[in-house]
Amino acid sequence: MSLLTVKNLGVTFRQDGAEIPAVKGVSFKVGKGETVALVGESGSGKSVSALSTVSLLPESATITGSVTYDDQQMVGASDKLLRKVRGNDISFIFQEPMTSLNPLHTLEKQLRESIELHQGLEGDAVRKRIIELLERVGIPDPETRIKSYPHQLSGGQRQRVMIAMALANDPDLLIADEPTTALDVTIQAQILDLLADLKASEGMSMLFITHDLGIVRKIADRVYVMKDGEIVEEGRTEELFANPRHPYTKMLLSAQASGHPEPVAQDAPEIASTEDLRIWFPIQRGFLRRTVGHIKAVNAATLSVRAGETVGIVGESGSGKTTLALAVMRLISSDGQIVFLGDNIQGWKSRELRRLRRDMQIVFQDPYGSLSPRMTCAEIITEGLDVHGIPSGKSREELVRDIMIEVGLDPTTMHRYPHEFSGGQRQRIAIARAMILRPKLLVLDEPTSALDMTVQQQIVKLLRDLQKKYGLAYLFISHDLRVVRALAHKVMVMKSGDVVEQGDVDQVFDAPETDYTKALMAAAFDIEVADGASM
Amino acid sequence: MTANPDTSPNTREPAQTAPIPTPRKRPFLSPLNQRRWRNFKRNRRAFWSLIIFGFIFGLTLFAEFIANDKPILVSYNGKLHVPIFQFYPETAFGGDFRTEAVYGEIEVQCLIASQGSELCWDDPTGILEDAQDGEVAGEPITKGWMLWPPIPYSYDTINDIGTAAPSAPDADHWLGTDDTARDVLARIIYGFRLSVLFTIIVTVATSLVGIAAGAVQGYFGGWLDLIFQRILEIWASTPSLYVIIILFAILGRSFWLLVFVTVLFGWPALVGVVRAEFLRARNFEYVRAAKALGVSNRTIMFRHMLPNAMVATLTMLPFIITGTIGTLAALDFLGYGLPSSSPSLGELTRQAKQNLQAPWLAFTSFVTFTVLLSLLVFIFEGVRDAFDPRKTFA
Amino acid sequence: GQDVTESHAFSNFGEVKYGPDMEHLDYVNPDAPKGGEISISAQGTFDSFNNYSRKGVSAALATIGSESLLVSTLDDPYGLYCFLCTTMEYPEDLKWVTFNLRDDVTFADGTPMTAADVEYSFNLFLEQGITEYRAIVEGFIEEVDVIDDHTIKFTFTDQAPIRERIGFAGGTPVFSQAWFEETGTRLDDSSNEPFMATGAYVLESKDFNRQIIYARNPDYWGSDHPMSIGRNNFDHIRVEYFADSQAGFEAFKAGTFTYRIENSSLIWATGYDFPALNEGNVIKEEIPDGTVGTAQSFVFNLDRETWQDKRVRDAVGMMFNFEWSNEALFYGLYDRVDSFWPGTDLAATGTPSEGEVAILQPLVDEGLLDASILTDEAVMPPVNTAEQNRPPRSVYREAGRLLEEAGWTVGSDGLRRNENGDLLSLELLSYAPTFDRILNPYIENLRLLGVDAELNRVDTAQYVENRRAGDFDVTNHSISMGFEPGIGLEQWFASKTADDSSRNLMRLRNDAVDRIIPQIVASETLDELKTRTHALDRVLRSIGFAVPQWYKPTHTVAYWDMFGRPDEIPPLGLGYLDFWWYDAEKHQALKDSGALR
Amino acid sequence: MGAYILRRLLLIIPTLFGIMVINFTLTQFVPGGPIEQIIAQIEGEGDVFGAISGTPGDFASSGGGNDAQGGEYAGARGLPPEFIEELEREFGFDKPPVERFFTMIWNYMRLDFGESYFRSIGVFELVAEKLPVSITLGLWSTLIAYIVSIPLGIRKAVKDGSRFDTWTSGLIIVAYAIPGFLVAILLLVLFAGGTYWQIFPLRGLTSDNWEELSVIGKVLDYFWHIALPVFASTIASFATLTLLTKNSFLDEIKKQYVITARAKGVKESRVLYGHIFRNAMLIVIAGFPGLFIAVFFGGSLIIETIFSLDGLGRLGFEAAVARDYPVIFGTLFVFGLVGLVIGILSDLMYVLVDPRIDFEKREV
Ligand SMILES: Nc1ncnc2c1ncn2[C@@H]1O[C@H](COP(=O)(O)OP(=O)(O)OP(=O)(O)O)[C@@H](O)[C@H]1O
Ligand SMILES: Nc1ncnc2c1ncn2[C@@H]1O[C@H](COP(=O)(O)OP(=O)(O)OP(=O)(O)O)[C@@H](O)[C@H]1O
Ligand SMILES: [Mg+2]
Ligand SMILES: [Mg+2]
Repeated sequence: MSLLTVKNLGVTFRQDGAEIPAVKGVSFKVGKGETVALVGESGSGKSVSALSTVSLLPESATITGSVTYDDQQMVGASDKLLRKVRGNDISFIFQEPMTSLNPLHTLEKQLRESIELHQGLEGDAVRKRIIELLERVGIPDPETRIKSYPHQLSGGQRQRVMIAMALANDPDLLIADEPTTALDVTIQAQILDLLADLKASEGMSMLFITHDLGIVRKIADRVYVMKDGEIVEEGRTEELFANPRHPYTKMLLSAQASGHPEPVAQDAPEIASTEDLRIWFPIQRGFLRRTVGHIKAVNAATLSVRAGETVGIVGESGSGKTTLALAVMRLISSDGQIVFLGDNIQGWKSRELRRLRRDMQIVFQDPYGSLSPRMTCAEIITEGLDVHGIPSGKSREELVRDIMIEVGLDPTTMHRYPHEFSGGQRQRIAIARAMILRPKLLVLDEPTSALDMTVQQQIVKLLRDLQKKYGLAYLFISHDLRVVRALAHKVMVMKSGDVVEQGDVDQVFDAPETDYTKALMAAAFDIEVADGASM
Repeated sequence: MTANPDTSPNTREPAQTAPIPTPRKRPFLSPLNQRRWRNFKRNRRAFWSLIIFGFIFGLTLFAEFIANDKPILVSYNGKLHVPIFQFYPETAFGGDFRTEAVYGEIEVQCLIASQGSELCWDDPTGILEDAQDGEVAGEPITKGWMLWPPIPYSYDTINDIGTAAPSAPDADHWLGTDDTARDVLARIIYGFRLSVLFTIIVTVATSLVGIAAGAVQGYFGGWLDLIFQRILEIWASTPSLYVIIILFAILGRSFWLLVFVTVLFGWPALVGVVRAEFLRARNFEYVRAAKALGVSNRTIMFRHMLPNAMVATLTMLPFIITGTIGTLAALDFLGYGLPSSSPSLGELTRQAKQNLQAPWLAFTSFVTFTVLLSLLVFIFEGVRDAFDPRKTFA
Repeated sequence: GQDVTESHAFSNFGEVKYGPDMEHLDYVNPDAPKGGEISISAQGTFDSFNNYSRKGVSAALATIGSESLLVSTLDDPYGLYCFLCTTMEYPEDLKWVTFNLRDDVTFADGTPMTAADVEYSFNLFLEQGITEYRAIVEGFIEEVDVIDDHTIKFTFTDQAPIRERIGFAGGTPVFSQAWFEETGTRLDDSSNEPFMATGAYVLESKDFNRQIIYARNPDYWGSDHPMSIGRNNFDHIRVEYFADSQAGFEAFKAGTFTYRIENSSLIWATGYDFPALNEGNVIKEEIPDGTVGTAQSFVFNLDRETWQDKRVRDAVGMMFNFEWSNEALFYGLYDRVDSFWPGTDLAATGTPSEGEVAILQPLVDEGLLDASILTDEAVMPPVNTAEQNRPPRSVYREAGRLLEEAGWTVGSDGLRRNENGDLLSLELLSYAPTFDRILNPYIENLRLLGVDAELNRVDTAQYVENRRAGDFDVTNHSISMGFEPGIGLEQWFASKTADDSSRNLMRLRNDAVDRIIPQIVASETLDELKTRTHALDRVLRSIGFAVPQWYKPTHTVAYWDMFGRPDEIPPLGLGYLDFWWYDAEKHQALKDSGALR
Repeated sequence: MGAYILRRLLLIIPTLFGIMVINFTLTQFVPGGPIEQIIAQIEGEGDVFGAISGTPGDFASSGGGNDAQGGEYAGARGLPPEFIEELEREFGFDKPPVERFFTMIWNYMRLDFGESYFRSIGVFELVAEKLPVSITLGLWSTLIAYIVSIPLGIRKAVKDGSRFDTWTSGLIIVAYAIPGFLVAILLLVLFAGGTYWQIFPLRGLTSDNWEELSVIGKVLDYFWHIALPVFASTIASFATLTLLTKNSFLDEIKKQYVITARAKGVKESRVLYGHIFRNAMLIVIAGFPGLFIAVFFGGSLIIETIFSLDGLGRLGFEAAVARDYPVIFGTLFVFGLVGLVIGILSDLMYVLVDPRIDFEKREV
């Protein structure tokens, strides 16, 4: 007997007068205690299908077809019923954890609300439960962290808060939309274990949307493959992996970040370097916001990147990768030396920096947040050109079209607003925005986390091509070690603000020195082994 | 791994969307603004409000042709005269005053009709009738005529109403007259124009200054904010009434002076709101992203932050506009406004209060205010919607 | 060596109306019933009961409880009668005056009044009175002697104007010295209660900015005084405060207070249409007012060259259409001001009488006046049409002719300039927004004449400053004369005050006027006074420094039908708080019908 | 933050000084001063409220109503020049402005705010005297405005574009468009006057017999009195707040975190008030401290006048027009000080509402 049955679901968006179909007659089922994976192309309608199950789509969406949960029709159901089901029976983990938390509520408040709402706990009991939950999802030092606001957390930490929130009420059905994209492999493994535990102990069902086929293979009972708003193939995990029928599935399964970067020229000039870069965030308490301590996000980071070189930064979630990247870009204040193109730019005025910006670009970890909500895709992409001048030869429109095609976006959507895209599409807009300037240094903060394998491969190829062509230097932050391996010349491993290991990619991957790196590699390896069959 | 992942997005849904807008012909509005304009139009209420407002305001721009105590065209002695634009002494029509002809006067009307017949002094009414057939007292004349505006009174015409002012609406004065025997409709027409112009100028100026000041303070913070805020505080506790009195005493009462003073004291109103929004928005990720792009501070403020910090401002705007009319009205009410002969809505409300026995005054001012305000509120609602990326219309 | 007169009354011109053995005033009803309450309203606020200080806003009727040695009556503008005194003694040259005080006068607290109190009060005003009072009268008095408990003598300096001496000495209110000393009250500070005095009414209760009730003192010493018979009839006088005139009127309609003196022509003409009035419960009356009307006028600033030409002034004057204004703006309620003593027998009429000629002839001979004044009728304001604001063509022709003569010709823009090319511009200075509706039509008319006229309305303080500085062309001026013109005329019309007087706003410097004023001051008989005043009025009007406006010759009152009054109201006052009385039956009827609560 | 607050507190001193300098300088240039005001009063032209309270000037010169008044006393004899000199001495205008200014500042530093030129009452007492009226009007009308506007605005945001939205918009706009004093005067005539329904009292805050009333009676009496003025001063205030609330909500209501909240199964009202409110209403919430003083020290000149209430609105206008400088400076000083402190509080509120906010300089 199935818990969630989706029949012939169709979703269209009204947008500027036109009706845009996003999901076209999708049917799938999630049985009790079953884990179902929804995989597919980025922008194929996975998130939309998931959201439509409990009517969480924006008003501009029209839903047709039927969704039954526990024999209750959810399409067009009353608010009361939906409310009862949401959060309690069906829990959600959203794709973009960075923007899905209420920015003005502390962690405690966000979690407390769910718990109080559905469990009737009160006071200290709630607090205990919150801390327990945070511990289980691997947030270090939950007692102090509980008072933090979302913007004070790293991407992975936010995602884990999201997960904790979803699990707080022991839901019957967990709909997880790419729940582990921002997590390093060790934590990812911990979370997957936790989910497996819950599944075993509470009989929780799961609808799992992901691009990570390794995870699918590890936890899913059945798999649906989506493309262009339709389900093109479904089947039991092993069967499907073993013998995919639809060409897209085949392509998806075979896609794999692979290859190796071009070696860097011996005389390649150094583009950027840092020395003993330190970023500490003050912990402020009370009405007067007295500083009671510091979160040591980055201690003494020293790195160097040359033209045509990619430095991968990997490490535990919350270890300071993003912070370091932002500091290198001079977007947050830091102590220590930052050299860019030979100048120590630490302490430069923003006006002076502006000149350099053309040559240093960043793709943010939170693509949604980094796109101005009232600007269209085209505007966002061309803005850099406006600032730094358009290369002659092509019109602006053409440039936008080209770059959109390059990153795998449909150029007809260029006049849409950011919220009208899927998570992966937004990520590609952010990449396009940075790439169109052909900067000398590009910082990429988890640029492929929301992309399916095929697109991911395309992006990797693009990055590599551009690097070859223009000698770009990349700082590449990722949890996906395979991509790092495929792209990076050097790797830097971070843990709790410290750089624990640094070196050539092969050396670090093949012969890690520190325990942490070893553990990290092992965790990655572990999964690798599990799906090694297809390799 | 398939051969060409590059093309896969392109092969998707090929029929679903319109062809890519070709860059050949640059449209007048950018595609985004076209989208906004379409959104605006789809809000029927806002769209119609804009049309009505435009119509009314456009009409009042030609107030001189709608309500005037001078004719639009005069034909005298076969020649055309345009009194609205030009000064004609009475002598130009065969009269004896070298001051401006009073076209409403029966003698002058007679003179014009009868090609300046001397007989007009004795029996203007009779000669006026006599002249209709093209001759006066047997002698042929070039018959003259006058083309009057639909309302033959200007805002400052003192009318002969036969009773005590204010007089009730009647066939001659559709909205009655005010307490100085001036036609209320004419005053409303001119008053609407005056108020709206005043308001538009003041609002544009105050919003520009206020938003810019608030934006700069909120965006940069630090000492700039600290010092600027203090200056604002000092400014805010300056009694505007005194400044008005001083300036009036030195420069005399005038429209532009009042505009100046209102702007002078009006702009801090928006500063606080905009500053707060900017203090908040400057921490947003997309602002950081813009910075990373190397966008200049000014552009960040106005392209990225302002549209997102505009809710309050945009909501406030219709009220700032009507508030400005209100300020003008209040100043008139207290006697520190425009000269009392000016057609001001404030003066009308003051009269309404003073003359409760003449409800048409209160009614007229109330209806005028309501119409004006509703139109503005609806228009700005539409503007807000047009700029709201998430707003969709069926 | 001089004859000393002892008398119960005094008049500068000999005769007084009431003899020493009068029984009661002619205009009162000696049998008027006592009792009941009359209530009136006041606008604004109050925070003090001291009417004699600049500090604080004084309450309405704050001085109702105070009396002075001498009183005047409402039917005799010239007589002063002993009230707190039995008689007064004075020599022929009025060098001094002695008052023989009554011995039965008591203050409201029961203590007797003595000459010491009179002296104390008098000095109080000299020491603590407001500046403008002190500055003038300080030099008038040589000494004050308390001869005994009930006799007091005032000796005047020579500079004290003869005709004002006795009134000045006997007119000061008398307060209790003991009370002042006990309470430490000062005359130049605000006070929370009325000063202890001898009058018939005392403060019963007060509620700041809301209400005041005065009650009749049952032990009033003067109940049987002939001057008091038939007066002070109400047991209570209540004053209700309203900040807004409309609110006040509404309260009257609702019966919150019962007696209203209407001061708005608009309300008088249009507002009196409410149930209580229509059912006859409220009476609305116009009662003739015999006082000297205020000669409210537009006056020219004669210091400015433009306005020194009488032709220009006359032409500007013709443009004011009183007839239309009265019809269209005032509901026809006003009379035209045609003299500086409008509505009285002090106004000059027709051609000059013999007496007048006698005064004017020498001035004509000296060339100070035009001979035509001896034969022409007294100047009357031009009459316009009531049909339209714009004066008839004939008036325009005449005014235009005068201006052309004076050298102001119309240019191609329809405005007048003189040969130097200066525009004939006129700035009308005003402070009252309510006047705009009257001034704007006038301005319109002037503009049609080719005068570049403009209304400049400023706030009061600025208005006074501009006026004092002579910074105006024309402004509004309330010229108010009395029945007994005297030295005060100098403040209004004499050359010597032209430079800084708040009264001689027009900056009148006219030798003929300067010569007539002393004659008026020196008048010894009433006839003399009148003739000379006629002559002055005639001369002033012929100068044409003012465009006369209007005055109201009646009292406009409305009251709930519960009061009685004598059929004849005396010319000099309405006396509604004084000799009107309360009619209990009518009041009961109103209550019974539910009209009043 | 602590340093910031300290900086702000210290800056109060120069700011206040600046306020006083500007205003003092200004008054040096205003045409006409208290002396002119006194002259005007003496000459019978001193009614500074003519324009508002509507004393129609045209009958004023009739000699009717001043029986038993000491009319002869003041100014009946014209004003001699000595008089003006003496007044100048009295007001201290014979001293040079700079000296006067520093005397004033010195006095203020000792918390001596002087007395009104025209009343022997200290500035503080004067303000205290007017406070009950101002607080009553301010408190109730703001309270009502907020209680009505915020839920209404939220509801309108939720039902954006519906019939409900349209007609409520119409209603609040109409309410806003009627000039407040017209409402006031109409209410007065209709419900308190003698022509129509005499339901409410005409003036004041309490009845004459307030002292004798029971507690409930007192409360009832109070509300009975303030009903009309509060209504008149509230009616226009719904529009801005409601629409501000609505639009701010519209901006937030579709954001991702709202969907999160919904996904938790949170009740709609909690979504609106618990989640969106704080995000949407930064300005409104942070405006509370400012509002607070507006409530206490605000005044509505015209409404106060019409309902014969004696509040700060009238005081301020009267003082300005009458050139009562001690009152003007004193109130400016006191309100200025309070305003500055409230300004600090309101900035702290920002931080409290949105912890991401700081006031630091942004250069990096
Ligand atoms: N509000 C909207 N208006 C218009 N189109 C939308 C809107 N939201 C999503 N879409 C479109 O619907 C399609 C499906 O989006 P959805 O978010 O479900 O993709 P997805 O499968 O989750 O992709 P990803 O893996 O990148 O998250 C996309 O093409 C997207 O552009
Ligand atoms: N504004 C801030 N205030 C306080 N602490 C912060 C702030 N930003 C980040 N931190 C903390 O600094 C540490 C490093 O965060 P950072 O975002 O650099 O991690 P990360 O390595 O990018 O992690 P992830 O892989 O999860 O994105 C985290 O513990 C985070 O909580
Ligand atoms: Mg998605
Ligand atoms: Mg990160």
